[in-house]
Amino acid sequence: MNPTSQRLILPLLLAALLAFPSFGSDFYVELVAKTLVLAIFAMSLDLLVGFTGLVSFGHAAYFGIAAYAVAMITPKYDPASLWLALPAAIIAAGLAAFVIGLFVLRTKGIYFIMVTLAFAQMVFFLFHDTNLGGGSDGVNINFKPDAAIAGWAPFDLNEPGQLYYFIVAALVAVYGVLKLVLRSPFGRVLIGIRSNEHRMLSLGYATFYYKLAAFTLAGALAGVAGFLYAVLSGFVTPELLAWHQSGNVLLMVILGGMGNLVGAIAGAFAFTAMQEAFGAWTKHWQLAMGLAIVAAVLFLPGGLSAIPARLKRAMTGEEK
Amino acid sequence: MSHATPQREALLVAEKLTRRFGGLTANSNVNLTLERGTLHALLGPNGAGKSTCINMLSGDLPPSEGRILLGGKDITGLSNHQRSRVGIGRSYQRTNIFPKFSVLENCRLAAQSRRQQPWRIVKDAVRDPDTLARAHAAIAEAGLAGREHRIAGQMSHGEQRQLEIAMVLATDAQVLLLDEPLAGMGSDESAQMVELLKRLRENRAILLVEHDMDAVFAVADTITVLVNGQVLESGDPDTIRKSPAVQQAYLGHEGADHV
Amino acid sequence: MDFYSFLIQSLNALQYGLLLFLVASGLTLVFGIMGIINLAHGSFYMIGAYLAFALTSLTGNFFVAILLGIPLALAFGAALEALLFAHLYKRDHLEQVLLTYGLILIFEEVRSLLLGDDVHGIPVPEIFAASIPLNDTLSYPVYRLVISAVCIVLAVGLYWLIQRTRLGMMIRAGSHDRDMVQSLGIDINRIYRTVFALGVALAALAGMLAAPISSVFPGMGSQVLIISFVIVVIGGIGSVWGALIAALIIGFADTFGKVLLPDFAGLIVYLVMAVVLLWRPEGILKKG
Amino acid sequence: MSEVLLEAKQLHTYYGSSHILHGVDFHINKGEALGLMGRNGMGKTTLIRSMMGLVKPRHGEVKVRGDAMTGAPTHRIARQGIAYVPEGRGIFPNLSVKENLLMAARPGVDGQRNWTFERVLETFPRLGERLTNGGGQLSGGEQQMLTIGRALMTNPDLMILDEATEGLAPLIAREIWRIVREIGKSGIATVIVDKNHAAVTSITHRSVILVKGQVVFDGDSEVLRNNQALIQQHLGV
Amino acid sequence: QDKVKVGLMLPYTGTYASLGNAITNGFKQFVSENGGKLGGREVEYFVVDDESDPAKATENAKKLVKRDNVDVLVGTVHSGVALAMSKVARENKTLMIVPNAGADELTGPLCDANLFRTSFSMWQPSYAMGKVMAAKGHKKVVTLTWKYAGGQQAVDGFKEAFEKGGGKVLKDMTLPFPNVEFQPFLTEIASLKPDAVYVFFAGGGAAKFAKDYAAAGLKNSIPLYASGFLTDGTIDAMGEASQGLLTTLHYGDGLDSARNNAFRLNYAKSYKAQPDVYAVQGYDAAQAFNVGLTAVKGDTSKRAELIKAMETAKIDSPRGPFTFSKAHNPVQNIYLRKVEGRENKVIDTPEKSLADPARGCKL
Ligand SMILES: Nc1ncnc2c1ncn2[C@@H]1O[C@H](COP(=O)(O)OP(=O)(O)OP(=O)(O)O)[C@@H](O)[C@H]1O
Ligand SMILES: Nc1ncnc2c1ncn2[C@@H]1O[C@H](COP(=O)(O)OP(=O)(O)OP(=O)(O)O)[C@@H](O)[C@H]1O
Ligand SMILES: [Mg+2]
Ligand SMILES: [Mg+2]
Repeated sequence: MNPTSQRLILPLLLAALLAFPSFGSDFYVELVAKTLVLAIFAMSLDLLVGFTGLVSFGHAAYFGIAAYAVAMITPKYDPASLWLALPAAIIAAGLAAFVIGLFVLRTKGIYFIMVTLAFAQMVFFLFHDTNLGGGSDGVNINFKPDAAIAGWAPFDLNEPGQLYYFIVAALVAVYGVLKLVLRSPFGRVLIGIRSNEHRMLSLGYATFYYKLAAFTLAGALAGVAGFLYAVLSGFVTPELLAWHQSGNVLLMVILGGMGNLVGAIAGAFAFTAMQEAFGAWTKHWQLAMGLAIVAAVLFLPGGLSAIPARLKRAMTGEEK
Repeated sequence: MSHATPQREALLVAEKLTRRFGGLTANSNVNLTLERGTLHALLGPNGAGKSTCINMLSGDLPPSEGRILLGGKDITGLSNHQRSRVGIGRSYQRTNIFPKFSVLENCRLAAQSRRQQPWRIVKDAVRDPDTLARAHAAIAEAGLAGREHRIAGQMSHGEQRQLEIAMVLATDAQVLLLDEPLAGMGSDESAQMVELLKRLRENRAILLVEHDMDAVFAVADTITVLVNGQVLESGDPDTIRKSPAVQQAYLGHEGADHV
Repeated sequence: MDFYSFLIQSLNALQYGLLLFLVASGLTLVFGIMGIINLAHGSFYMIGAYLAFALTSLTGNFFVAILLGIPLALAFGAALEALLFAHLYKRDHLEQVLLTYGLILIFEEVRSLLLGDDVHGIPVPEIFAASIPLNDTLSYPVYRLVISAVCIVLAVGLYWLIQRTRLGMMIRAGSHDRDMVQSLGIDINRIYRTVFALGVALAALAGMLAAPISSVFPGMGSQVLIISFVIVVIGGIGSVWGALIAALIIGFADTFGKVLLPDFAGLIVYLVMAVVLLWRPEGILKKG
Repeated sequence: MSEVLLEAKQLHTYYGSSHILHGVDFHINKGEALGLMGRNGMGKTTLIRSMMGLVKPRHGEVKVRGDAMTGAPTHRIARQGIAYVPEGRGIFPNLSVKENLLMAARPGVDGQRNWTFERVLETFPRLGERLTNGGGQLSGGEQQMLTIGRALMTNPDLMILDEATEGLAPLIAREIWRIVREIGKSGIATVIVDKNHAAVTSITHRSVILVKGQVVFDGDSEVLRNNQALIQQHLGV
Repeated sequence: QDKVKVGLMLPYTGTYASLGNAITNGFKQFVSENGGKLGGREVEYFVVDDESDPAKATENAKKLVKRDNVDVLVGTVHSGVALAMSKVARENKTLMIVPNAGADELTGPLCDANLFRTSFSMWQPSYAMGKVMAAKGHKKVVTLTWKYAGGQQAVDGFKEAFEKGGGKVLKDMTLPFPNVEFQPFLTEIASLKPDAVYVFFAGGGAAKFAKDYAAAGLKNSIPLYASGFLTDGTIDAMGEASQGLLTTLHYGDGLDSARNNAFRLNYAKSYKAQPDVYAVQGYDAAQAFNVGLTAVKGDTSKRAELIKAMETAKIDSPRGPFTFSKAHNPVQNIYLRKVEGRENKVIDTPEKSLADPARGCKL
């Protein structure tokens, strides 16, 4: 998507998101909210996959760790403070990413894909097989975090409408942070690493630390998504960290078109929309979804975010 | 060929560099001294170990033995990015650029490496006047002016070779290690490059690996000839040109023309 | 653990490792050599098992089923390559991931539509049905030994194909630079089609051979998928011996992990992978 | 002797929207040695890639031995006895030197097997010493020898050498010129792209100069060598 | 009157797909036997595939409860998913009927007025098995199951009765779900030499286990007992290895009663397949709901009366009549079954009207 059309389309999309609750039913508001959470998750992964060239197949670990952090911090019969739970979740996820990053970033390419998977699986089994977080049955979060500061509550996450806007705000914030990061010298280095890490090294960049910073940041942002997911669904299971989850978010990023934040958001929407539409339509929805994905790969190279450029080419009558 | 220099300060010194690959010794006991204001050419047949030598100096390969000093300080233990930061820049024999970026971005990244401020994430990278200026200057010097916005990977082979040089220039290194910078360049560009090299050596130390003898003899102050990883001979261009050993191992007989 | 049961457990580990190698062997070709990240590998394994089931019920003979199943799988693989994968080689590798993910969904559903969701079994063929007694209570099924033998034959065959034949050289060359291979007058498309078909057939063969001992059930593909990738990667991508060694390591880690550290059994395989890759970031045996 | 091996008529090639070749006519006869010259970025490589089927020309025609093969798959064109040594080498780093050579081995169009593994090693003894090394571990010049050797293993009737002497030591470069000449003598046609005009014009029969995707000179190499003004104008020395 | 909205949240893809289908078939069979109606109202189905994925459970349940506003939520097979569902149902005060998931908590600490179960609790069949094995004189036993809540609860129930009967468990072994490489455990069993083995497995893993057990030569030396899921729907896959296996469950194929025979005949006619325990549980879910709905003449707003009617009902199930316990779990017979041919033949009824202890339930 070229910058000018993005500048036009983005505010429109945001307006649509803001207006949506006035039209959609409760259920769809919640569904869109969930999709937005996944969009945040997908954007955080895109920072690694699309921009830094680090294909992480274990990104759900940080998402899940943040969700578990919320679950653990929330007392059984009381809400936790939002101002405690949110930073705690983000820090837990970021810290986990930092520590795991120290190890996994020593490998490259397909090996990197597999080591990230390995660490995520270890985290998965840690929650699944031990009683750390309720074992394979997961834990309920009985109360959503409380936004009160010294008795005054600016908003109430128990209100589905307010929770929705809270999530929209988070999406905008994460998008903004990523945009800033990507246009900064730091972000340029990441993009350079994706293109040719060896040359970055010989130009004098200590790429390991840049990658570690990106990995940690992506983990922390996945933590934002994990936090929101836990608050939204009120239920945390080890499945949140399973490799399917890592796979799904990776698929969203690829489907949307790697290296494009709006693409990641579009990927999240396309993915849930397909699940919803086909699920409502037929018992064999997975067949329909599979066919749709195969068709998308064959006929939409570069993912959804490549559509505008293709349209433009088609209109100006240029062939590839 | 020699030319007057204000100070002949030894910038980079390699002592007894040795590198083994399994049973093969690609460099053995190579001593080199690169002085500021001079251009030192490293010659040798294919597979003699010239690139290996550059790789050790640039930190891309650890030496098996020997040490490397920069301005008197031992830098043998520094990795390649650390060496770049202390002022050693290199170009590659096989083009090594960012193929998807524009020429400008390639050089801008190179220039940015001198002023890394990763924590300043609010700053817009492409708006840094200093870095930009340096990038543009490097592009112009390498003869790519006017092609700033071409995508590097979509340029011809020769143009990519020019970009390769522009990137080293943008890092503003004190020591330049150039691995066959002229390879693939046309005659015009080669001639320009020779001029550029003459200008560059004014206040830098340059190590040049090159098979283009016309160019080498036009710019080199000192020449070292490597054969089978060992220094065969080292001296000023005239001595080297006349050395029978060098002729036999590398140059072939002068006057055999180009054919 | 006394010495005797240690011995038997080692035998179990060895045998399990070999079985894992059997499943991973097709992946060594398709993923390790051709570089296609094929998530549908598990589905080909599942398809093989169901083929064996369907063909055995049809013909009444397991061996006939295998003889029929292999050409079917080859044809299926070739068709898939021609229709889908052939269009993707020049694209980002991750788009293959998306494609093969779609294929998993399709294969599972089609299987469910055609053959239902029931668990099926195939009897172990008569001549291999015996067991060798190990001690007074335990005996060892002959069929498992037969599978082990097949694995070893396959490993040798694959090694020979990849490392010693010109076809193998062309495949490896093609995974690096398709244009160059073509410029040498080699029809890389046909070679890739052949190899992909071979990979599918190997996965299917693994499914067919495993069917009598593992039974045939929905979701059996996804169970072996990740572990196969783990094996190919630990072994060092592109190395047949590496994969074999990795499969054995995983076999041992898993077997003894279950017995000695049951609480962490699930974690151990991945711990092994992480440790191996941190120790040797390119797998146990590198390319070549 | 004047049977046309490879021919391009009015080729127009684009990369995306940039128009690179503007109607190039080109041909090479059996047994002929031809120099293809031009400054950086003038379209030499693009012309070769278009004829090899590696990029599709948008207009124009490519004929091999008189048969139209525009847009035919590369391997079919190569199988007509055309060997291509690309610039930047294109060795397979994940194959050993020996494998790089063996994988390409093939009898020529007439079934001739003049070039064998042994003969290639004789020609490039340096390669013989590094047979088990990975292709990626070779020095730059060794890689260059390997690609030429590999092309010879296909027993071609036409060799296209794109910057074949780039990065070769003077002695070896001379050796390559000698081999090219020998190849020519044995009846193999050659298209040579090289920045060393003197060398190219002295060993080829005919020269072609490309400027901005158009042929500006097509004629006797002898003539070109003696016309310094022309060289100066189009190649810049 | 409007149609009554029935939400079916069951697995239609993945490992448990066949279970989800059987439950659906059973449910629909009752409805059609009942003239296409429940409580006198036409039925409209809302179906969601839960994929047995707990991570999606909350959202899927909300789909039915909030989007479709179903009158009753029926589901599901996977215990983890059922737990998440029950939370949504509780929060929204939706009537929910569990047609399979056996997690003890559903009718234990998490019991709820609006939550009924027409299947079993993990504890029930395994407790009965503990009693059976103790009675058979086995003293030392080894247990083996997948390491997840269902398996653990089954083993706990078994132990409770078995140890009460004077037996001793030598070793509890578990393997990660859904791992199916059993060989090391078989070796371990052979070296421990217990009098008998008790296991809990289901589906494809169950079939493989029975085959491996037989192939290792253990079947003839150490008797194998299990909860009935081991041999339900898997006999064909096990082949020879299944013959003679003893299991306990609240249903058996050959249960010879007029009610069961009629049910089986009808099912076979409609679906061209033999019904299994899952079909029965689905059938009974429809029956139970019908009882409640009929009592209020189809008026779902009279929730309290509807529940009251279900609580006091005697459900005429193909498995034999049952009532609901205080915690809304079936009080039912547990049968001892033996595999003969392709059937789970009922050979005994070790527990008559066994009620789950419902520990932790405050109803
Ligand atoms: N990574 C490696 N592993 C094994 N051998 C290597 C490796 N790198 C280089 N060599 C060998 O070391 C020798 C020296 O190589 P080097 O690249 O330094 O030569 P060079 O002098 O630069 O030659 P050229 O002029 O052809 O570029 C060569 O024979 C090469 O095959
Ligand atoms: N893949 C590509 N995409 C877009 N443009 C390209 C691509 N490859 C080459 N070009 C452009 O086409 C023009 C001709 O390139 P070509 O490689 O044919 O030149 P050349 O004559 O071989 O030059 P050199 O002597 O430098 O190798 C150049 O301007 C180059 O930038
Ligand atoms: Mg070199
Ligand atoms: Mg070129």
